[in-house]
Amino acid sequence: GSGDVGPGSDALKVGVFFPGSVSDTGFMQSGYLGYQRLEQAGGVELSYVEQLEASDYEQALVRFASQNDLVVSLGGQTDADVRKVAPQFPEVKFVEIGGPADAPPLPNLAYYDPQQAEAEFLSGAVSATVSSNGTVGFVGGVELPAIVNAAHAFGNGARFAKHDATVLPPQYVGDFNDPAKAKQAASATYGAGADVLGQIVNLGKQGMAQAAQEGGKSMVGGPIPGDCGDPRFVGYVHTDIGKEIEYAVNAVQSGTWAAQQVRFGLTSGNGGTDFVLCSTDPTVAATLQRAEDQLAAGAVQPY
Amino acid sequence: MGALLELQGLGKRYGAVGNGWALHDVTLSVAAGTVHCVLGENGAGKSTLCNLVNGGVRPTTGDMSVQGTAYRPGSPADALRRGIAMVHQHFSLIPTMTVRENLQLVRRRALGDRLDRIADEFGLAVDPGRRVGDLPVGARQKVEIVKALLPDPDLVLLDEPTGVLDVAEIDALIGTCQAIAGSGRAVVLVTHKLGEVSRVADAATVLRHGTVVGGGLLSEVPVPRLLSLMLGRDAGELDADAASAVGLLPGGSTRGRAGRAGRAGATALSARNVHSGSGAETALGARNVLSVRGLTVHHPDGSPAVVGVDLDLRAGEITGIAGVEGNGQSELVRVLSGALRPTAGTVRLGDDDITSATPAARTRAGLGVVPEDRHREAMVGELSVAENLLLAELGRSGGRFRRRGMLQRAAMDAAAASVIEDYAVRADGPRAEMRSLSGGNQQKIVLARELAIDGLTVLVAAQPTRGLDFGAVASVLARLRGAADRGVAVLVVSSEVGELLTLCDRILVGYRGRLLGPVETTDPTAADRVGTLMTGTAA
Amino acid sequence: MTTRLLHPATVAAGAVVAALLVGVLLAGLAGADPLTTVSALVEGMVGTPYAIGESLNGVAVLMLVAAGFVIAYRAGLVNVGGEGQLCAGGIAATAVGTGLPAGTPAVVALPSVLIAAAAAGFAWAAVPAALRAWRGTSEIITTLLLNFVGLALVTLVVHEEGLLRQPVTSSETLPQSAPLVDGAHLPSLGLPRSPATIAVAVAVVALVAVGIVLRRTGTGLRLTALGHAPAAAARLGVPVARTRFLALGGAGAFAGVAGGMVVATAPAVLAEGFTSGYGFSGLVVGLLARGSMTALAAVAVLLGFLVSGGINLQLVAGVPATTVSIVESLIILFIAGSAAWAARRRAAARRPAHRPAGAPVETVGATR
Amino acid sequence: MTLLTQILVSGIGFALPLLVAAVGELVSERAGALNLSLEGMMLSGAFCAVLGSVTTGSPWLGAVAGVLGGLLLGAAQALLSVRALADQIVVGIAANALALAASTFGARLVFTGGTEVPAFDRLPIPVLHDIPVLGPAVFSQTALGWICVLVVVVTAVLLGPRTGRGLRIDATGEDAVAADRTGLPVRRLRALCILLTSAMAGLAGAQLALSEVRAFSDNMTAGIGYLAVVAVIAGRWRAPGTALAAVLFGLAQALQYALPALGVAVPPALLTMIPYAIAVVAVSGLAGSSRAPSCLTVPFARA
Ligand SMILES: Nc1ncnc2c1ncn2[C@@H]1O[C@H](COP(=O)(O)OP(=O)(O)OP(=O)(O)O)[C@@H](O)[C@H]1O
Ligand SMILES: Nc1ncnc2c1ncn2[C@@H]1O[C@H](COP(=O)(O)OP(=O)(O)OP(=O)(O)O)[C@@H](O)[C@H]1O
Ligand SMILES: [Mg+2]
Ligand SMILES: [Mg+2]
Repeated sequence: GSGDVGPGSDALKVGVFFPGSVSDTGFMQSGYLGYQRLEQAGGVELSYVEQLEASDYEQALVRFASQNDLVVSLGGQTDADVRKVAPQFPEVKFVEIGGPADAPPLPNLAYYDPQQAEAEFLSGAVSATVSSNGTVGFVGGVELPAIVNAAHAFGNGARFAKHDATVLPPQYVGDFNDPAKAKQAASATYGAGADVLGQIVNLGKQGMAQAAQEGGKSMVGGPIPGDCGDPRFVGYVHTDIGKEIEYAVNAVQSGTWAAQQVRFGLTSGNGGTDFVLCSTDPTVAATLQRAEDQLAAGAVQPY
Repeated sequence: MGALLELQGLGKRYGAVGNGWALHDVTLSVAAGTVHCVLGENGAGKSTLCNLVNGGVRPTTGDMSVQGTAYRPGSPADALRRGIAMVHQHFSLIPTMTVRENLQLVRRRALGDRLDRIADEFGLAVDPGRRVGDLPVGARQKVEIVKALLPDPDLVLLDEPTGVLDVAEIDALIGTCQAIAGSGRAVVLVTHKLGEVSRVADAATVLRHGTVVGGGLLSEVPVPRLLSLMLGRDAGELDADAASAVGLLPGGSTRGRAGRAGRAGATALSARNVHSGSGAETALGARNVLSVRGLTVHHPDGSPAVVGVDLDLRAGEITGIAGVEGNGQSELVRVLSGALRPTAGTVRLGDDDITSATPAARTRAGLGVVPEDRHREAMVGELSVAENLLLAELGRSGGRFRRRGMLQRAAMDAAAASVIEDYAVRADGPRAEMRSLSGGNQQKIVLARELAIDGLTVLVAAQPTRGLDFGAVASVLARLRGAADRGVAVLVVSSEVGELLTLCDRILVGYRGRLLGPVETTDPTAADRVGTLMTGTAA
Repeated sequence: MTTRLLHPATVAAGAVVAALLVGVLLAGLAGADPLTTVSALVEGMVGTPYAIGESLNGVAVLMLVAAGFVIAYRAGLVNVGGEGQLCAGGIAATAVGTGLPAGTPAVVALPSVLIAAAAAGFAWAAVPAALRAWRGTSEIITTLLLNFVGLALVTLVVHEEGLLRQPVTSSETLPQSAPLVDGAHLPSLGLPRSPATIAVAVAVVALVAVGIVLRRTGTGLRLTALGHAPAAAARLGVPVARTRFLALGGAGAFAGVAGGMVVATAPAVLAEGFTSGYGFSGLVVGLLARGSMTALAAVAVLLGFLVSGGINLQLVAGVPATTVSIVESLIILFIAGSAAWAARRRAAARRPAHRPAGAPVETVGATR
Repeated sequence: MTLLTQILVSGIGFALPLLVAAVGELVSERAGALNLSLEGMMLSGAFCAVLGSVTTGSPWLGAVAGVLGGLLLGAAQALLSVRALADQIVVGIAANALALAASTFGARLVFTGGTEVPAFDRLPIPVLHDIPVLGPAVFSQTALGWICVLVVVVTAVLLGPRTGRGLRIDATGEDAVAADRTGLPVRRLRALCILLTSAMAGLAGAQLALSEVRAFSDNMTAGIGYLAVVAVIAGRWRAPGTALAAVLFGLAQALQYALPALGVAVPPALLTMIPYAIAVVAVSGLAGSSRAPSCLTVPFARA
């Protein structure tokens, strides 16, 4: 337990469940960054659990629910357990981040949907623009709905920027955190002609970056923005999962929490999606801006 | 010559067995240039003694010294470094490797030269290209000895090496021992056979129940005295079976069962031989209970092991199969026991074809088998004596040792205890682990089990007395004879011709996968005829 | 050193305490004080009926896998394939449990699901079992290999629509199965505020039954004989190949049922990772128990309850998840290492005191 | 680079660490010791290699640290399974869990932020490197990669089944009791083999981390260690077969990611099963004969 609030105070008690590792350089870590910001800000009593086997999800959720006012669970893999536990604790508010975007909320369960697809649309647009041969590709961790949609969005973004862009079929590594395989997947896609890759993998990124280095190619980083000094990266998508945890806490504190599907991203006004461009080429910046505007306006659909 | 090996108050204690001392306060000295025999009944502690000296087992008490300096081997490797090599009866060649590879494990440099020298010096030649697993037992034993000699040891320990050898091979071995001793080294030879002792030993030590009961230079302690020491009683009481078993009366003085039957009751051990008589035998003998036709078996490598063998066993008759090991006898027995599928041929028990029956079905049909490889095929060392005796019976429905599916331990113990008493088995009770018994006692249990099979009509016993002391040998032979007297057809496979001559009605000889003979044991020239057949002279 | 101090239970307890001490030390490194660490651990393990019930469900799975393991182990076979057999059981249970009509009563649904799971576990183990029984192929190797195939198979069936993936209604449909019909869900044991299901009862019954069969019946004796001396067992009437096949298949069936039970426990869907490493943990439990059913239950309870304790350690004391798994693996290593060591010391302790100094001790020849 | 070259390059890149670990494991298995802990040894090697490289600034010292990291776990495996007679499989499984947890723990302590990892660069062999297709794949390895190749060849030759050492190792694994009676130091031999295996696994981890991925990430071996054990089995306990299996597995994996680029869609899970299925067939005797060393996993103690 942490936060500078002593037990027994009437501060909001929040439990955050990361089924994966909070140092995965991806989805979970992005969420954990938000957790740490909340910790620094103070005023809430926070606790978290990370890295459990599937059979223990339920137990973790129940423990959170019996000690907190708000339980935030990350990742669609916890959906079945969250939907089971939430009804048993009607007075506790639940938020599931990254669950199915079409799942009906329960009276005390809200779904927050990080629009990774929107970010990948931007990523695709940037990739196609900086690509010297107009061929781009995408590497995803596991064939989950959110990732598949993001892969589509990446392709749509590429074609949005360059209508004749060649978008190679997406690669799914089968594991978000396997750098050796991710390197192979990236190498294969580079080998098939792509010179810029989009991605949603976590620790696998290390391998992809290595493939880019060896092939003299480039890629898009993210979801946590990194260093633009690294020539392999044309930019970083910034999907801020932490922002959604902060949003949940704020919503409960301010009494605006509602059991609903909440979208984060360009179209929602809730923010959480962004693109950090490393290229200084004004045409790239212009294309990115155009893509952002069109998305926000609803003129194009990411997928 | 000075003492090569000296043992001072050496003792080894195992937690579970009796008072626990397998060997107690043994003081002993082996001089260079001698062959030193270690004698004793089964379980007397001979192997333990060898293993202590060889570093395979650590002593509980006592000290050892080699050539005057303290010797405390932690492993066989240590022993080798101090110039001590051992030939074990089992498990020390890698069966999947060739002879050469096995020998290379000990020595690589100039192996060929060394082998040539060993062949010259000790008359031991081996075929380095053969896979050890494919060699007959006698040949393996030879490889073992060559392997022990490779590092040029000062002392060679031979733990019952003669059990699996034929007469000629034993002669060769004795020559080898003498050659080793003659070269200034020493041999410790464990054996049950006093005949061998008198031929080869310079000195002997007799163990009883783990302690030294006597011994010394053979010039001072003559062989009959050794015998009394082993027995713990006067050698004059020794009966003929036992005498032949220890190699004192080669070939047996009384030939054949007919001759033996005449003396029925003359010794305590054959007292069970009650209703025997040639008349009864002939009447029963008319009936063939087991017949084998055209039996052919191949080795895994495709070479033939048994070739078109026919065999008939008659009720109440004891048939022996003699022969040098590796002439198909083992395979024949394994086919009869159901452990091996023949390539061709049939086995009929009474009216039933049992060629492909399971061992369980054979047992039900009244066929008992005492397998050759006791440790692997005849007993489960980790189970108790009672369990080893009664396991097969539990399989049959409604055995008296099960109630509502549960084992009745008390009943099992009672049944086993009576067998233990009946057969005079030295064991820590029915629940003692089978492996804690000495070889002879294990063999008695196996025999008891097979003899107790319901409706036993045929008993096949392979090397039933191998490695047993003479007390045990006599008892085993008496049991076999008793079975025949009850009308069981008995087949005994043995490399001890003397034993077969005294035990059997007729003897067949295994030669290159065929059975030659038969030789009637009542025939005065039987011993010679068997000997001739063993060398392959067709009958 | 007295024999009592070397009793397996004492030694195991010592190993656990030692590992926990390391854990407290590591937790201290991460900034948690020892008292909080220990109280959080204990509170997490047995603090609430909920935690106990949840742990018991895990324990039940471990016990089932381990009990099956022990059966095969008695026959001289090492079943490393629990994970794959759990997968097979889970897949079969899902296939049946999602295929039944919605209103199927529990008396029909539950047995069908569990029997399907057992059959699938058996069938999955039957491949290595048959290879072992009739071709002599090492079952350690084949069962190990089939784990990876089983895990991949689960991935396959939950990703492919034609197989067990729930109906794909939108691009948001998760790659997992539809829930099993209500009747197929494992009923609760009925303890107040406890999620413990009848899996616990089933596991206890299975454990007792296996214990009785192995120790008090002819079947157990035959398995033991086979395990120690196959050729002699054949002589004693044991049908060797068939018994081996059934023993390993039986181990698979136990693991299969365990897999079925995992799936049939709410939320009752099949998803990637549902085995949660129970197959490997079950093997560890089976091996550490060294043939004793009491030890088996104790080790299963220990490992099962540690999970809850670990979660609470993270929650209350802020101890990293990694520390918890470090402690768990150390416990296993310490028990495994000290058990054999203690067995040797026990043998030595029975010897007279005047053993020559420095003379090491023997063990009774250990084979697998 | 053509797609074919790309497949070869990334297949061999993946195969090399696999090969080193597998050939090392082969030595132990021939001596009768099964190291399921190979995975943990590799991971520990990778972690220590990166740690060493980062702290000393020298990838060479990093590689040495990697070997030591592997040895650390090897010493535990040897101590427990050879000396204390603990079950090899239990020790292997627990050691893997330990290595995973400890390296993750360690990585969070020491690798915070995007630390630059001094790593190895490719050293193409002049001329040979220019051979079409094969050249870039085979004749362009890092210095550490060349050392790996050297170690594999030296191990396979010096400990081959025809050499004196090889014979002793085989004897120990085939019949430990007989080997002991022959005067071979069975336990010492086994312990040494395990240590050699672990050193090679550590080297494999270092190669993976310092040549392939050039970074450490949690659980970065992600099953390569198990795959190496499988390669030994599929290779039927002989070095050439093991090497062939390792290369095949690497290439198959690379091919898996090349297929989508070629427009072939096969469920990745199906492809994942392939190496294991091959290994099952290889040991089953359905195609030719093969036998594990008789004493594999059987501990040795004198009675
Ligand atoms: N490892 C052991 N554990 C317990 N008891 C043992 C062990 N080894 C031997 N013994 C016991 O020690 C005694 C001596 O055994 P040993 O093998 O030395 O006899 P032996 O004279 O060689 O007999 P045999 O002629 O049958 O080979 C026996 O009672 C045996 O049961
Ligand atoms: N682990 C054990 N527990 C109890 N008794 C044992 C054990 N191992 C061996 N024995 C006993 O020790 C004796 C010797 O065993 P074994 O059959 O190996 O002797 P051997 O054939 O004379 O020896 P070797 O093979 O060394 O020449 C046997 O009588 C057996 O009863
Ligand atoms: Mg002996
Ligand atoms: Mg003996």
